[in-house]
Amino acid sequence: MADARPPRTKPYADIPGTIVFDAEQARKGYHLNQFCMSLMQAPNRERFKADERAYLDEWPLTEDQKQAVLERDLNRCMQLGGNIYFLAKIGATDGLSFQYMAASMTGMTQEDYAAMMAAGGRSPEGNRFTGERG
Amino acid sequence: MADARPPRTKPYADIPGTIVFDAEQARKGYHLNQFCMSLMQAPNRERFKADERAYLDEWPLTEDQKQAVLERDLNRCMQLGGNIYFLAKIGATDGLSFQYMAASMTGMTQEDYAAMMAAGGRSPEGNRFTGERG
Amino acid sequence: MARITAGLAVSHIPAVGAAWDLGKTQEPYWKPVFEGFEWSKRWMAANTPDVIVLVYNDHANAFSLELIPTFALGMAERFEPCDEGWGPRPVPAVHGHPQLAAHLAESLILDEFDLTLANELQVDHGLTVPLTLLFGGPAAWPCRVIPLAVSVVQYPPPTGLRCSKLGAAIRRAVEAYDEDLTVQVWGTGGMSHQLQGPRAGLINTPFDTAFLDRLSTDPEALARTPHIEYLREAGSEGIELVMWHVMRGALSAEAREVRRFYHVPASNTALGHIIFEEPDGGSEGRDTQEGSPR
Amino acid sequence: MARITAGLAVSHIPAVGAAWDLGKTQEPYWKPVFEGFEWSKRWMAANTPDVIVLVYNDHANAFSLELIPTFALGMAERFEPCDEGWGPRPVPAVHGHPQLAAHLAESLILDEFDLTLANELQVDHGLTVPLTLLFGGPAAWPCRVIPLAVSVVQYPPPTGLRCSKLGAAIRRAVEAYDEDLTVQVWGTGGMSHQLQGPRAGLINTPFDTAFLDRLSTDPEALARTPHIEYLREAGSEGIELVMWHVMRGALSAEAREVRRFYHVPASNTALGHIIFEEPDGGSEGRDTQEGSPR
Ligand SMILES: [Fe+3]
Ligand SMILES: [Fe+3]
Repeated sequence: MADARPPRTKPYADIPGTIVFDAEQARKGYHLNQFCMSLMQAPNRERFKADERAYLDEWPLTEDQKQAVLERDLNRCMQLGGNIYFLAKIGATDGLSFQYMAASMTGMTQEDYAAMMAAGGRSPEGNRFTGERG
Repeated sequence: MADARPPRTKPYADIPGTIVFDAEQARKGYHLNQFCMSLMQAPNRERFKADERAYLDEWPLTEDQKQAVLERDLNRCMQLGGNIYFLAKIGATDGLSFQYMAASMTGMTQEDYAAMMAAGGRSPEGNRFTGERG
Repeated sequence: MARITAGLAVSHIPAVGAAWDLGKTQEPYWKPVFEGFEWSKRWMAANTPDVIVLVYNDHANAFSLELIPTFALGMAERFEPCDEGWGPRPVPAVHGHPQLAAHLAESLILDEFDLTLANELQVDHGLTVPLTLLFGGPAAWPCRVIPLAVSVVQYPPPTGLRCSKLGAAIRRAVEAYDEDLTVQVWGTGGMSHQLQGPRAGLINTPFDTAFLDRLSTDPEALARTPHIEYLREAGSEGIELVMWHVMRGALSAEAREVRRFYHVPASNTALGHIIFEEPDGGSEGRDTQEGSPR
Repeated sequence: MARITAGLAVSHIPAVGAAWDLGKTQEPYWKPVFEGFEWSKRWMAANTPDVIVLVYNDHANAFSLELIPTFALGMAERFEPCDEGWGPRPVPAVHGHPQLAAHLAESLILDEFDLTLANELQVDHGLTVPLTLLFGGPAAWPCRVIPLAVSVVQYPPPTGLRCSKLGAAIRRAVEAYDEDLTVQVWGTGGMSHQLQGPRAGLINTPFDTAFLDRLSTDPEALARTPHIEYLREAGSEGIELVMWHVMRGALSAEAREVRRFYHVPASNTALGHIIFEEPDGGSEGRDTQEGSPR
């Protein structure tokens, strides 16, 4: 019933390359994020590493969410309701730095991403509105 | 350091026979109330019933608090920071009705208390201010 | 657009729930209580909304002292009844309305209410006893319910005025929701009662009566009642009455009282109940059968 | 009576905490960051208050999505650092001030702020990194700290204006506390950064600079900045800047900026820092040694 309603217009929908973690996303991603939170405990990390699929199957996630986790596709995880602070627990489990994860979402190599940050970061110019770079 | 400060005057200090569960009481009674909350779980109720003193000793309560619980002195428990909704879990563990507990705090028999309630309850007349009945 | 069609308030006495659950409604002690809700149950059947925003408080069941939210909004799809120490009440699970709840959360936070969002929440007698009194014992509750838990166990609860403002903000949020839903707001708890100490058993019928009268005719001034007056006059647990102001604050100036019921004794508490209808909202889709409420 | 003597704001970048913990402060990448706090550390040593009300946010460490409080006030005697997945930071536990916290809780709730009271709370880098930057690595933190956790992970956070009003209410509450205590309010988080998606790495120095300028000279208007502007200009995580308004709102109109520091790069974030002193408060008990801050 409730889901038949068309999505509301969000004022932040036109920010490029950005998914705002609002109540709608939080609802979609509730179990995905709680799964990530479970990785704060060492025994859970071990079980996840031993058999990722089996551990994921213990959670009421959609198949798309499970695939996105298995593929470490953080952008897809966020589309499906994940939040970056929660998703970062997967990277921590993998022993990866946050910079690696950040780079992976931008499609840059970690080296290029690090160089961009060292040079002052990504400019807001051309990055404020979807399509402003034509 | 913080405890050297004299207690603030509370506007509700002059209500007879009443302890308002404010932040100061909540701080005093934090572990006492959390102990009560633990009795929501059946295994904890069993352990408490098997050896009350031993179970109480697992909690960072003052000796006064432990004695008040052992004696089922609910008024004293409240003076020491207990809140009635939490303390009621002790009565539930004992298999007692809430009416029994309420009567026990008033010093009335359960029969007399029940009769008072059936007759319309305790009147506010003479029960608004400490000492108003002279 | 969604709209608020009615509001009601009702005490949420646990013994009343137990009396229902144990089939004691015809016993002399309980009979007048349940008879007092016969009219209201017919009214509810004829005016069942799509969603109830149900304002209640938890009684050391879902919330311990670890984290005490002043206002916690239930965001989930489903809320199970708590085990309060004697097993969960044998009543249906409560189905929420996550999409309206998400809208309320966003609106209310941007409207300067500092909500706590509860994505997991078990509900105690504070929420389920009112449902029993108004709906009886159906296999499933006939509408969605969004729980709104108010902190009243630890002093201070939010002020009556704050509660009334929250009600008004809920109304604004509901009216901005772009789906055609009917919504009721319920306030629960009270009336006069004290469950603790040598003064336990306090009942103040004149206070309760005046509260009901003024809730009907003078709600803005009534919402300014200071906490000390509830504590002194209505007993330490009578302060639950602040939750009724959320309901009243959600109604328009045109809402009118259509039902009132007051009964003593009910366990340790004075049982109070009142229904307000909005002039437009309540009339749509009303059952017009003989004998049913206007 | 208690009084607010100063306020400061500082980003709470986790990598800065890690750099300190791993002894990397002299490495070329981190040296300018820690040098930027040398003046501030001397100022802090000379102006250590009795209590800091430290406004920060948790990052999916102490709070999951189960219960999301907009404002959670730390009531406890002691707050341990969280294990954020790599073991807890090797820093001292934080000692609270339960009595002042209780007073703040009562005052703020009666003043219509819908707090969540946290009697158990572990604190993450959002709270501990600012302490490291301002105090270095002592065996025990030199003053009490009352954590005030703000919801900024799920949209919407409280508005900047609401945060500013909360700061003003904290000031009123502190000034009504009848013990002679000096209190600072710290705002943390920000400045521009985005940690997610193809736009990760966004840094907007002109926005940050203007924010620092206006925080100093035009804070009331700045507090009205809508959320969309933070999201678009300062990145999705830049919205943490709303927490700085709590600090600024707690200061008087006479407070003046005494220190500012801004540095890029620091991990994925623009590091910003500013200190305001109250004209009267800050001067008492000040160390007047040569070389120490005015
Ligand atoms: Fe209640
Ligand atoms: Fe942060």
